Amino acid sequence: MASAVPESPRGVRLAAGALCAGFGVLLVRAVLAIPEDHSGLAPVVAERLVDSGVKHPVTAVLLNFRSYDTLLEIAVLVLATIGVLSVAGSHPRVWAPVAEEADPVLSALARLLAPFMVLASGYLLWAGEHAPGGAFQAGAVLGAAGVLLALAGYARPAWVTKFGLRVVISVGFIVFLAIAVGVMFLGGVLLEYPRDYAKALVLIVETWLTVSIGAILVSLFIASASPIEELRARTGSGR
Amino acid sequence: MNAVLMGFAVVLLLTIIVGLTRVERGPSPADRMLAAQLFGTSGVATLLILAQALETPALRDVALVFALLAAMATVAFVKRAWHPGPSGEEEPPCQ
Amino acid sequence: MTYSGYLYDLLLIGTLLWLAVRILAEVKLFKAVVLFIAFGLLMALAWVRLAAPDIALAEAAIGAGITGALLLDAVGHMRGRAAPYPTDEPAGDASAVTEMGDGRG
Amino acid sequence: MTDALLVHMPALAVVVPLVAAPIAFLAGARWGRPVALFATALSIPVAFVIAWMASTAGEKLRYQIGGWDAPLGIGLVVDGLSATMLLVTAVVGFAITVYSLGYFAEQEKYRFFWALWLFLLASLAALFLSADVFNLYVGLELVSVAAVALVGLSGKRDALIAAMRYMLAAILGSIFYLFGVALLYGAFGVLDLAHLAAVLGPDVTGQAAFALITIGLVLKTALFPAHFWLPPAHSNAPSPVSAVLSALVVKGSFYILLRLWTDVGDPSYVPGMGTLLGVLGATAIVWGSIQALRQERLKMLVAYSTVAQIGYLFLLFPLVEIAGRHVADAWSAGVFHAVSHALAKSAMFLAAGAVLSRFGHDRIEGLGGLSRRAPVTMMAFGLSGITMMGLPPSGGFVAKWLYITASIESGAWWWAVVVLAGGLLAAGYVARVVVPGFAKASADASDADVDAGRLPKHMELAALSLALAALVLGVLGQPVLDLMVVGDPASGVIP
Amino acid sequence: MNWPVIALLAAVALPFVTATVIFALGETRSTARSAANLLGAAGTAVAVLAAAASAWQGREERAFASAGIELLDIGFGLEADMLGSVFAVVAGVLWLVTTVYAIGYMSRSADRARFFGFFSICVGSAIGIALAENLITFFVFYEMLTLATYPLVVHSGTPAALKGGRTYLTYALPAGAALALGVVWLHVLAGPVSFTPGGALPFGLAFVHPAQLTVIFALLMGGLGVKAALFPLHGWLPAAMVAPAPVSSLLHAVAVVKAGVFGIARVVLEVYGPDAALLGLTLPLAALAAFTIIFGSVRALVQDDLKKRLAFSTVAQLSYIVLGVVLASPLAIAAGIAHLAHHAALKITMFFTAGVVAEEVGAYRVSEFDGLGRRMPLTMGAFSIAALGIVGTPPAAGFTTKWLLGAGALDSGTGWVLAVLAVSSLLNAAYFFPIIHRAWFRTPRAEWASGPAPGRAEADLRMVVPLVVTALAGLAMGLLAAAALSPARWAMLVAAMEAL
Amino acid sequence: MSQTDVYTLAGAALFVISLYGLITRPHLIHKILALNIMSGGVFLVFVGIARRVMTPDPDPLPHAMVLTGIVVTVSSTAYALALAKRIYSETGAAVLDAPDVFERPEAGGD
Amino acid sequence: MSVIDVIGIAFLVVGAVFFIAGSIGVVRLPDVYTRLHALTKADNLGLGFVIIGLSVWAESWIVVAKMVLIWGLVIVAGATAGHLVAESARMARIVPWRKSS
Repeated sequence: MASAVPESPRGVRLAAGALCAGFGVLLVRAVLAIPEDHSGLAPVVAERLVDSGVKHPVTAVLLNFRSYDTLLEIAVLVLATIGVLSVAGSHPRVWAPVAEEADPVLSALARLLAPFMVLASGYLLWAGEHAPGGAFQAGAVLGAAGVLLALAGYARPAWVTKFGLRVVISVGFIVFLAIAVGVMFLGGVLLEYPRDYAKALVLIVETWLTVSIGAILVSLFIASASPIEELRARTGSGR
Repeated sequence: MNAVLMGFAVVLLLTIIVGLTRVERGPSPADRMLAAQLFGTSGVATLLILAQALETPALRDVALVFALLAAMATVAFVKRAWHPGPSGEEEPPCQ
Repeated sequence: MTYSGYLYDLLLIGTLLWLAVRILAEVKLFKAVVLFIAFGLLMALAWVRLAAPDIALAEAAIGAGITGALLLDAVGHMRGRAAPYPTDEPAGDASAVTEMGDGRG
Repeated sequence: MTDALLVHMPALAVVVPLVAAPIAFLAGARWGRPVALFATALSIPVAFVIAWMASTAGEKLRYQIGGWDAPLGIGLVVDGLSATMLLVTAVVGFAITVYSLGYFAEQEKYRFFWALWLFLLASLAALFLSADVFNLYVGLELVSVAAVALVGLSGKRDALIAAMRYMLAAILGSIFYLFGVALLYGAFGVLDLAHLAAVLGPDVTGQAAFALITIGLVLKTALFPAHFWLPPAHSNAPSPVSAVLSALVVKGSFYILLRLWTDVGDPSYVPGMGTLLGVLGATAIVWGSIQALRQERLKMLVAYSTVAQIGYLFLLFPLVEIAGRHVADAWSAGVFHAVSHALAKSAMFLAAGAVLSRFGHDRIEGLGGLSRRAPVTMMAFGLSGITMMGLPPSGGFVAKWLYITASIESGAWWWAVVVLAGGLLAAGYVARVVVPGFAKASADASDADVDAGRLPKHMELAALSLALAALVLGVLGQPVLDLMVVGDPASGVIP
Repeated sequence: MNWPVIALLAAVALPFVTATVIFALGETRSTARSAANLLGAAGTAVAVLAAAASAWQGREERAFASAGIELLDIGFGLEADMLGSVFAVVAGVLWLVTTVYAIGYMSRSADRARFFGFFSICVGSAIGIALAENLITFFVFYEMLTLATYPLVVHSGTPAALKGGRTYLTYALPAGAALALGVVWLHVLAGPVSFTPGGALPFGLAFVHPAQLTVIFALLMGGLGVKAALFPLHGWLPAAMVAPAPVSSLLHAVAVVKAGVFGIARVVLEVYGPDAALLGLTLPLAALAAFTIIFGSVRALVQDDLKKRLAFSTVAQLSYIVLGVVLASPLAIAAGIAHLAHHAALKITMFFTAGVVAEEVGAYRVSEFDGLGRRMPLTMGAFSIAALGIVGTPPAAGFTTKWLLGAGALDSGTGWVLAVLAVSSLLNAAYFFPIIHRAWFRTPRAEWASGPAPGRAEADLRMVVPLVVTALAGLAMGLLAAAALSPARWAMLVAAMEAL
Repeated sequence: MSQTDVYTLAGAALFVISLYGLITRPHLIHKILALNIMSGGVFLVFVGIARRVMTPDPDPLPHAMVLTGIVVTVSSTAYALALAKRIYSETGAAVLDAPDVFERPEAGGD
Repeated sequence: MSVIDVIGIAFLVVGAVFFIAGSIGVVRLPDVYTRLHALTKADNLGLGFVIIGLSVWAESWIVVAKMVLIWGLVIVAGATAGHLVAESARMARIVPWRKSS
């Protein structure tokens, strides 16, 4: 263990301990002083829920009342994906296909589970309108399906920088933004859905977001995952 | 009724905590991963019980997601994280 | 709120805190990551207890699906060399290994 | 139609680069360039119109996104401060875009630059306009991720490590900020800044929230001693990125601090906080300058200069706390310094980037003959150096003038001493570059290569025009000074 | 806008415009550059003269032409008044002369675009200093001058030049900081300060804040004293002699150093006014100036390097002006202001000479001047005239100064100044006469004995003519001291106003 | 102490614990994990606050904010992990103060 | 407490016992291969009993169907995971435990 990373010096640890203890005291005081009876904005949300086009308050907040937050949040996601692509893309090595290595049991599992996951994703998307669920959760499940397929050897990392993938990654954001701006031409302000179309627009946005989030999560994994050859080359054994 | 169901939830939580000791003890990464796989099953059971106890049907969806993704970690582990050296060594320390 | 509910909450929180400490104190990366995956699961249970099924759903999907896979991949990427700092010794040299495992408990 | 368009200007300021960003992402390296050029050029008139709207209105304007009213919905706020910051963003953003056209000569490595760059500009605009504490969090994250990704773009070892360090600091800062937001919401039940200002009371939770938010933002602004991430990040990034990081990105988090401590609350909301920030600022001035004097690489020197210059921004908190807004306009001093530093520092980094391209390295000791080999660049560096020193007629001079006035008027003259000492130290580190620049070309650089690697003219001119803008700001800065106080309740009472 | 305002603005703006054009033309287009430079310098000369004329016409109601912009309550203003016009005309007209000289001097040098560009900025800043309407404008141009001079000092790029430049900055920048603090402090205390004959401080302020005003005065003098080369702040001036001759000539004999003394004059006469004496600030300053006179002269005596000797002479001569201004009697003030012009014409001649000699025959040291008069009669003739003028041989210009100063000192009851004058004159003679003696009466070196080669001028005429012109101007200032528009008469008028 | 209080305090505790871990643990994976736990702590505080209402259902706004926060955290975690792996590939160590194993490039960003 | 409740609780108890057994197995069994049994058999059975137990209270058949689906998915996941881990352990040359050693 001569080459081990040294533990932080004692002084740093002590200082960090003191700092954290101080924060601890501050935070406990602050947290306990939060009034018990606060109602926040819950009543306002409840009151306006009928205008939002959806029945589930969290979805209403996310995709209508504070949809601007969500728009920017998706931008963060797209941005992080571009970041990962740029970090991984300049990686000197290129992935080679690994399909022939696929474990039969694993690929059977992937083929069995993937359709279920897609279905579940659709279900969560649909459920989000009136119950917990929604674009992000649905997209996450979709993305998991993609990651599973990738792990089972069904993904070709070579396409991570292709145009098609870039389209899928950004399409949710683009549709969201297009609708956000588009409604401005209908006499509203940014992201102001006309009451009658609110439900439909939210659904369109959510659907495309689901697709994009799924694609993004898969890309995040594939683009940054190390090639299996590299792993094997380093250890000289393994599967 | 709720109290009884919560009691079962406590038991299941305890099984998870007991399982954590296997993660702690190892010794091989496979042992740790295996224990984590067990938490998934216990978690699903807990969620289903809580769905009943708290009368929140949405928790079954959570359980569904857990069930769907239960194998993910293990698969990722097998395909990506665990490729032991010739001697079957333990994973390296990070510090 | 029932006593079993209280017990559940306290157990859950206690485990969460203990896990947090263990994750950060753990020297073995892989172990830390597995503990973190368990942490994610317990966080999902905590969201459930706080009547936030939306968040539980997200935590389940993300924690079990993406974050776990990414972390495991990262750990796998970093464990080819036994020593965190490169040495002149060939990778996997026994001198740089602290713990040998043969599967025995 | 024109009226209708006018109403949407605040939204457009965000939307223009935000639309361009995914287009640039799809378009790839070659076509990303015209997209970025067009979008950043378009942002300038938008910013000017917003500034015009703010100054004609004379008060805060709001744009409620989604048509939902304030406590629930998210508002964009247009007042002097946000209009000023938008204006600076647009101008600096355009200049850096022009520079980048030459700098990133279609290298595959940098194919994602344009998308990241436009996302960064969009997120800065979103940040400067937002009137909602949680939305500010999302904006901050957007800025951070974009900035970090840009730092790591070159994929070089040092750049990657710098990006990582920056990333960790930025996320940590965001988490602190988010904790503060949680406490604010818990204590007051609103997220909108104006509503928050209305209900803000002396409350333990509120004070803790302010403290947490301040810590988070101090980390992101890289105020001493939380500056550790800045010099490596700003010096290892590609130069246009360094420019925008020092010019605008650190100002983004400072801007939120300013809003919070002078718009929502005031520096006395948490006792001692104003003084603490001021002391840290003063230390930053001295420490950053001394470090800048010791660096061996030009970009490190410029980066440490940023550490020092950030210190000046924070002097406004104690002065506003001591004197209040009306006695001495320390507030204007801080904002004006932010503006002029944005212009000058971006010029300086662009010049440093030109030096790097021209010389192939940026070791200070090897910069002999710079004035002959790249006279325009040298000029840009020198002129921006004048603003760093705070010498007339630069914008930095006006800022320092206001600071000194404020500190003498409020009897806290020691801040004036800090300001002047900082100027002298700045002269020291600027001279380290300028002096050898006038030396005869060093032995290894023969005059034969004077024309060998000539820089694209637009790159040098971009740097020079920013430096000149910083200089002219000192003489013709009155419109900016008038603009930035618009809609500020405390303004207009200068006796 | 009427013509005086146009002249005023043009006087300040033209040099900057010229600088921009020079930078834009770049290194290669030297003919166009020289043309632009000459054109700009000529235009500036006309403009300052016109501005001075407007001041002359409006001398009764002082503020004739003024223009400015406002930033907060920091007003940037320009104004052609009698006092400012003296300095403006000196700087503007001598720039034209120097430009001709410099084009000749620098004809084989590198980086000429940079040189002439910054030179123009320096002159513009000096004229801006002269015509500044208030302390803040003055300060702005003062700092611009500081910075723009630097590239000229280090022009040659040799290690010695860089060292000289560093010394210069080490003195000038802290001085700027002190000045800045003083200016802002005064602004806080007294509000905007417009230069006004008889003082600009609000009535009674000296009684309310005597301590603060004293500190401010010290800060201002500390800031201005560096350029004015007051002991102990003079160290940069000899070091800066590494600069090319035109720089030493115009800047280190005229523009930069005079900016310092001119600033002192402005502050003492037109900001503090009688309050300076009231607060007891004048006497220490006068004593310091007197000491500097003696000190500079003594140091000059022992220098063998001609430019160094001239530099120390400048140190001493500048303090004549300071001394005159602080003594606060009309005649003394007139002496100070007149010497501003007198010393400019005379000392620039001597620096020109030093440059020509160095360029033409490679002589830098006084000890190398043996018989140089034979080789370069015109040059050394002009030098001799200038030297005699500075020593104060009647009827040369220096004599006028000393006469007025002595009379003024008697008026103000400071008779000890006479002693200083006497000692200083002796010392002046002691360090200049040996040069004249060597040049004319020592056996020339062999190659010089026959004078300049037949059919050739003794040196590049672009250099010789200017120095002859300035020498003659210096001579005329002394001979025609009583004429209507002579510097001495002009200074008397100014002094009469200032001492109101 | 109510159930909510317990969870909120636990959130604060997680925040503090992982802050200590973040500062003292050198390995990047640890730092990334620490940040994740830290944001988990903040989310607990948020959701705890959402429960402090008179109505039976919790306040949906903090829930929405936490969901946004989770997405943001996932994004930055993914990017940070990609960076960490790249750093490991380049330097052979996943720490910030990696020693100079390879020739250090002459200049910084180009 | 109705008969239905008793039946439900009884099944839950059985399920819980299996879970406990599984956990004890994971902790106590000697090597990775034997511990896999605890995972794949005990826990999946336990989950099955829990689901049967919960089904008695289910408000609709859809809920029951969902729970059964979940059970199925968990079984598949457990089986696959067990196989993969065992395979990996074999590749890693982890020696199976024998009584003699």
